[in-house]
Formats: sequence, C-alpha cells, structure tokens
Amino acid sequence: MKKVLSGNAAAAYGSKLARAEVISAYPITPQTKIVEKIADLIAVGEFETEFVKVESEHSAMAAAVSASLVGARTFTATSSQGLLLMHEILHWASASRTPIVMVNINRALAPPWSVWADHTDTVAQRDTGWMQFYCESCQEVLDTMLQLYKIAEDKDVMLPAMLSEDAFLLSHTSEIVDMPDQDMVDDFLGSFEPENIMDVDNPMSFGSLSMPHQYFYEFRYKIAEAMEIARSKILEVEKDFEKRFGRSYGGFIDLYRCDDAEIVLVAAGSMSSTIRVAIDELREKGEKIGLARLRVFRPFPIEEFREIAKKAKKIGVLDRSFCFGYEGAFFTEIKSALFDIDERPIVKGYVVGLGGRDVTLDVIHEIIDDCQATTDTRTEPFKWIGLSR
Amino acid sequence: MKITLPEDEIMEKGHMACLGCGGALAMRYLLKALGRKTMVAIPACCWAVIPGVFPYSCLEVPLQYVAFEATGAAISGIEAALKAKGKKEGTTVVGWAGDGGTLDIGIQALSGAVERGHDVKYVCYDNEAYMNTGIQRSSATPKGAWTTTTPVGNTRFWKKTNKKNIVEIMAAHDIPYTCTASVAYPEDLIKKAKKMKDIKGPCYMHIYAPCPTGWKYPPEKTIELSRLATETCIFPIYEVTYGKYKLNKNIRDEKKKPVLEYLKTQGRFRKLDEETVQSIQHYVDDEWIKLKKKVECFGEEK
Amino acid sequence: MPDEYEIVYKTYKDLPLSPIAKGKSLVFKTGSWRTMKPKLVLENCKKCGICWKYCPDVSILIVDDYPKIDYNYCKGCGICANECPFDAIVMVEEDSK
Amino acid sequence: MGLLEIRWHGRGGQGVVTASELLAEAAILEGNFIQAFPEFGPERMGAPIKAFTRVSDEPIKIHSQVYSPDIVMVLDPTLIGQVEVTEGLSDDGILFVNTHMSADELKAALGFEGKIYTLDATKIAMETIGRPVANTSCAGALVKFGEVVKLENLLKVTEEKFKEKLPQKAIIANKAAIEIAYKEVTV
Repeated sequence: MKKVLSGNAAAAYGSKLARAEVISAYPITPQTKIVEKIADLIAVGEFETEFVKVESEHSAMAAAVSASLVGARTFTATSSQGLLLMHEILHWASASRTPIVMVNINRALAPPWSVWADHTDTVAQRDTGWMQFYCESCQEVLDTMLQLYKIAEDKDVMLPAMLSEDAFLLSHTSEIVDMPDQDMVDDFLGSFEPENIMDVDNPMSFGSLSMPHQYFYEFRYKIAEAMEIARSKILEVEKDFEKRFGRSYGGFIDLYRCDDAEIVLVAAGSMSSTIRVAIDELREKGEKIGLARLRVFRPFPIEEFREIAKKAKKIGVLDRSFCFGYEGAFFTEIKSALFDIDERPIVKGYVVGLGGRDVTLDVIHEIIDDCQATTDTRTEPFKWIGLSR
Repeated sequence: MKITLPEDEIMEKGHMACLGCGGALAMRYLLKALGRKTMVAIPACCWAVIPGVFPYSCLEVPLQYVAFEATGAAISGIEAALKAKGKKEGTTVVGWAGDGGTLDIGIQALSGAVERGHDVKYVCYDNEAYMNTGIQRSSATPKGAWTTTTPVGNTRFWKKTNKKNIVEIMAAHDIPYTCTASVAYPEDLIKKAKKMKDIKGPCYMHIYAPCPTGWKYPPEKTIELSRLATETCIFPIYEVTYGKYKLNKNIRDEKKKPVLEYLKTQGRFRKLDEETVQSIQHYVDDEWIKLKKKVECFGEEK
Repeated sequence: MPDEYEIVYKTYKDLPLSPIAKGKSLVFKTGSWRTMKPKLVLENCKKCGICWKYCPDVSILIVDDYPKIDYNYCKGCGICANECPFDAIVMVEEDSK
Repeated sequence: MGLLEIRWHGRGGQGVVTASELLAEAAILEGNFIQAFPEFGPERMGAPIKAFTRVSDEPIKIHSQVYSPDIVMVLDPTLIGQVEVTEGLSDDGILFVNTHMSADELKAALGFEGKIYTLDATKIAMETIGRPVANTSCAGALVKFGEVVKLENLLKVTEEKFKEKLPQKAIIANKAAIEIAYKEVTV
C-alpha cells in the first residue's frame, strides 16, 4: 500500500510493522513526530506495544536495554543532545548484546542551539558497538528498520543498530512510501527469541563483574567478532529483503553511476540525493562522475572502498561533521581503509552542511570542480565549503 | 528453634560483603519476603560487587546490573517487557540501589519511574555515603559525619548539611506506599516488603543499613547501632500507605535516647564539637515532632 | 549442576554472549576471611533464633533445632555473639581451639 | 511536466503544512512523484511560516530546500509587506494571494510581473467551515490555475486525511470550501 509518509512517520510505522514489544522514548525536536505517531497508532488501536514515556533519553536507552534482556523486541528514537545523553547506555546495550533498534534524527549539537541537520551526533557514537546505517529516503527508512531487526537479532550478531536520518531534510519531508503487508513482514522477521533471558524459573545474573585476568577481554573480542559476522548478515538480509519486497539499497555502499567514474564522491544521508542530481547534469556533458553513498558506517565497509579505489582516480569525501583537531571522520576512515592498497587514488575531504547549512547543487558543483582541479592533497587535504571568510 | 522469618535463603553464602554488612542483611531479608519470583536490577553500589565475580552470583533470582543512574529506568523496562510478554502477573520487579544511586545520581530515573506508575518496588539500602568507591559523602550522609571527601582533622571539615529526606520526597510523589525499615527489625522489614509485593503499583522502601567499614565501628555492632538509630529518633520507622502516615516503632518521650549516645558509637563522628552535636539533636527533635504531627493529622483512621 | 560447581571457560568461544552468570557464589569459601571465630556454647542456648536471624553471611544453620556455624563461609563479624542474649556464642581467636 | 516546486506561506496554526501535504497526496493519485515538507525549524503559533510541495512525473532525487519556486501560495493576506513572498519567483511563475484585493492592486504593491491570482479564501472558509482557516480553500483555488491535480483527487485525499481527525461535518465543510474556491477563482 502506498502512503505519503515523512521520515519520522516511516520510522513509527517501521516499529509497528516490526511489532516492537517495548518502546521507550523521550521527545526531542525533530524526532517528536515519531513518538507522537506511535502514541496515535496505540490510541486508535492499530498498534499493541508497551510505550514507556520516560523522563530522559538516558532512561529511554536504559529501559530499552532492560526490556531487551527480558526478551522483548525494543525500539527507541532520539536525536542530537538526546543521543549524547544516551552515550553511556549505548555501550551498555552493545556489551549486553541487546539487539535494540534505534532511529536517530541527525541534528547539530549546541551551542549555539541548532535543530538542523548535522552528523556529529551519530559520528560521535561510532565506537559504542552499535551498527550504524544512514538513510536517504523515507522508503529507505522504513525498509532499513525492518532489515535492522533481522540483522541485529541474528543469533551470531546480537548487537544493537542505529538508523540515522537527516533532521527535517528527511524527518519532516513527506514522500511516497510503499508500506509492506504485515504478513510479509512477519514472515521476513519472525519473532525475537534470544538464547538467554531474565526468567524467574531460570535465574541468571546479567553483567557480572569481570576481573582483569578473567573474561572481560574475551567478551570484548566477542563483540568485535559479532561485528565482523554482521558484515555478511547485512548483505544476506539485504538480498532476502530484495527478494521479498523488491527493493534494495546496495548493502554497505549505494553506488550511483560509478562504473566508469573517474571521480567518486562519498556522502551519507539526504545530501546524496542532491549529489545524484549534480551527477546527472555533469554526465550529460560527458563528465565521468559517480556517487558512493555511505549507507553503513559500522561495521565499516573496508573492502567495498578498496574496490572503488581500484577504479576511481579521485575520491571526494563529504563529511557533515568534523573531528576537531583532525578532519572529517568519514574522510579519515576511508583513507585508512585504502592505506594498504598499492595504487591509491587522490582522496580529498570536504566539510559541509554543519548545523543544517543547506548542501545545495551549487555546493556540490563547487566540490566537484575542486576535485577535478586537485592534483595533490599534501598542502590542503580537506576544505570547508561555503565558509564566510 | 524460634523462627520469626521465612526460612528460604534466596541470598546464598559466599558473597563478597564486608564483615557485618548491613546491606547484605537487608537483601537477605528482602528476598525472604518477596520470594523467588522476583527480578532485581542493581546499579553501581556495594551490591554490584557483593554477588561475586562472573560467572557466579549469590542471588538466586534473575539479576541485571545496570548503570549507576539507571535503576528507575531499568525496572520500568523490565516491567514493561514482562507486561508485553504476558509474564508480569506474579512477578515482583525490584530496583535495589544504595543511597548515592538513589538520592543523588539516580533520583531522576527513580522519580520518573514512580510517577509513571509502573508496578515496581524500589528499595534503597542506605549506608550514608559512597561506600563502594571508598566512603565519599553523598546527600544521604548525615551532618557531622567524616567521609573521605569531608575529612576531619584540625580543619573540622565534616559534612555541614543535613541528610536529604528522600522518604518524604518519595511520599510526595503520591505513590501507593512509602516506608522505612531497619536491619535491626527484620520482622517489620519483611512485613513491609510483603505489603509492597501485594500492592499493584510503585512502592518505595528505605532501609537503614549500617556500614562498619565506612562508619568506623566494630562489625559486631551493626544491629545494636541500628536499634540505637531508631531509639534516638535519628532513623524513625514509619510508613505512608496511600497518603496515610503510620509510626511502626513509636518512641515514647521518656524512652527517647539522646543522639550523642548514637554518635559516640562511630568513629566518623569522633571529633564532633558540642555545638554541632547540639544542632544535630535539635534537627532530630524537630524532624521527629514533624513526623508525629503528620501521623496525628494524616494517620490512619482509628 | 552441583551447588559448588566451578565453571571454567577454556576459550572465548565457550563463554556466553555477554557476562551472564549462572554459577553459585558457594564456590567462594569466605570463611578464609576470618580472624575471629564464633564458638557455640550450646548449654546456654535457649533456641531463640536471634543468631540465625541476624547473620549477614547466612552462615548459621539450624541443625536438629540448634544453631550450627558454617565455618566455610562465616567471616567472623561477631554479630551473633553480640546479639545473643544468653552468651551462647563467644568470639575466640581464629587459631585457638 | 518535469519538476514543479510550490512554496506555501502562512502562519503557524493555519494548516499550511497540511495544505502542502494535501496537494502532494492528490498528486500521487495521478501517478506523480512528490515531496512535501515544512520550513525546517520549530513552528510557532502565529509566526510566519513556509511549507513546500514538489511534484514531478519522475522520481524526485533532490533533498535540498526550494529556492526558485514555480508557484507561490500566500494563505494569509497580512503577510504581504511583511514577508518577501516573491523571493526566488521568476516572472514565469505564479503568485496566488488569499486577499480581497484585486490582482492589479497586488501587482502595483509587489512590483511582480508574473501571473497573479487572488481570491478572498478566508471569506469562503468563514462561510463553509465557520473559522478563518483558508488552507483547504486555497488548495482548491490552486487546482484551477496550477494544473497540478484534479479537483476530484483533492477532494478524495481531503476526505482520507481528515477522517481520523475531524468530525464528518467539518470534512464536508472543507470539501465545500475547496469546491467554492475552485469555482470562484478567476483565471
């Protein structure tokens, strides 16, 4: 069934289609429409779930972890400051191996107050043991949510997953979304059946103290291993999803007109769409430019980038965040992935769109022009685009 | 043998509590009352260590270790999940935290959990400082006490403010049941825990749980000193059931002991001056009068 | 599973997914912490149950209607001796007989 | 058809975002692709706000804001002179204003050389809905001169969208407002 849904509404319907059993969430602009929509769906009797309207994001994540350990499929959503308040419990969730699915609306961090798109909030969570996906359309939000439950709850993965969508550009933009039938989703997902749950008939303690000489180190290795296993599951689930629902998003990296591209731009989130438009324009003029949309940031698509680097002469990386004292995180990580290959392309970084600064066609063209002109990145490895100087 | 408590030992031997630990006794009593169909969430506190290292535990009930400030949220999540799974009926969900995890860092999540009306029981075992981290002051530390962050030497840098009255804060949340209990009176504690179990809705219990290590007294005195805390009216034993106040251990004026008798038993009060002892006495007297007034005005109908 | 069963994980693969503890604390013989030792003077015992009631280490058992100290776990805090109204428990040095 | 971009002006609480969504939903029924979004930021009751609709016969890739709209819809006459409603609007574009003023009067006031349509949509709203909420009547007017969607489709999605939120009486009134506005706006 086709519906007009915003990115927020798509997330709410995603939680319903996945039959999330416990939802704990706290409102924050621009995520609020998710919790409102869920409340509406419950109020009209369309969605049966335990909705815990917690008093903070920290509690939202803590309640989700606890609920998941009891064996409930859980969902939460937040943004920006809220995600940062959750940070401590994000580690708790992954180390407890609770396959929580969370939607984060990418929004800038204060001060100054800004409710607009920026990836700093999720990039700052890259080391928490969560899988991280960035979406480009409302349809992708809905579809990815369903995929994430399947990947996260796989018995060899059992890790939480974070879905990111840009503030307003996606969260508040209504698009046509094909809503899959509940039966098909049920068949695809199945129910959540973790091996160990809190159970009064089989008492166990979750999260016991571990001494340095004992197993802490091994438990961390198991998370690392699960993240590696997740790589193949992400691709498997995408294939299965495509077979059932007819849509797919390229797995880790969504390639657009990359086959013969000499310059490949890398970006995540909604600005990828604008890059596609720019590429279409330039392709008409015969310029060989492509887009590699970074869809999965954790686990990081190392091999996929090495494949791109084999063919492209130049890679331009757009970061909607900045790691102060260094450079954009995507830029750093892509370069690191290419370190071991023999012939590296030129890789240049671009800092764009912080605090919701619109990434327009003009911005993209400026980046492409710069990329075309760049022959050496030693003196200026990255650039801030559109800065008032 | 005269047995006044349920016999089932749900807290096992071999735990890691210090000698004479009030917190260990409190848990033993609570589980005797609640039985084995109980789920517990424990944040950072002595009890994050007491059950023992992985893969062992002294608690024969399901247990989740949770983040320091997260107890209220964790029990909300457990309760919601049990409801979602159709398993809530007959299961008691308990948050078990120290005074720091309750009065300080965890007060927000606790306040949120009880305001939302979850069917959860929150129990604070109060040893009046951050004992697991090595005796730093909390908002539950009483006035005049030495701790490692209120050191007392020639500077007389003991804690200058009175203990936060969390019990009244919880009662003010208009929850079905709020009470105090002491390890000195296990029968009373167990009776109250059973009452909490039967009430559908959020309940709060505050247990006086002395710490020989942190309070600087010999471990065998734990019970003696707990009794003294109540007999001096420093720690009154009372309950608030649907807004109705009731004193469970009334201390008649002629039996009421001076606070000095209590203060003398513990090294943490060793250097207190006369003036501070007086001010503590005044504070305890005032609070006791206030409490008796509440019982008089908002007590159970005779 | 026997109560005092010691659990050993040879490799990380044998471990549960996360630190989920299934073993019992009975493996920890906390009696080794003791410097002072409670000693029963059974002729004074009136079977009041107070020692059993106040033991934080769950180390006073009731055997044949009388208290019996489980020295495997008793840490020797002395609460039982302090609370016994009938001097039926006394604290003695750990090495004395 | 290509990509058509519409910008809606109004005030917080006047149903501006709803109007942008109604049009988008109606466009879908005709096999088109759409986007509808509000001005990015917190909405405040009474404050001037914008909303946008994109309609295209091809999938819409772009995800940046609208800078050069083809049609501008002004739902509140008091915004004229306060908000630059013609910003980015070329002389090929269309401006619609809910006002009792004539198109010529507006032309003089705004110095805009493109097509201008006016209609006292608030009056229609008062007569049908009984409240000065002109979002549906303005959308009805747009059907006439915008050639984006058919009247029957706008009426259909209005029924659909409001059925959970409004009583049947109010839905009928909104549909009436659309139809009257459609008839009265002069092209």
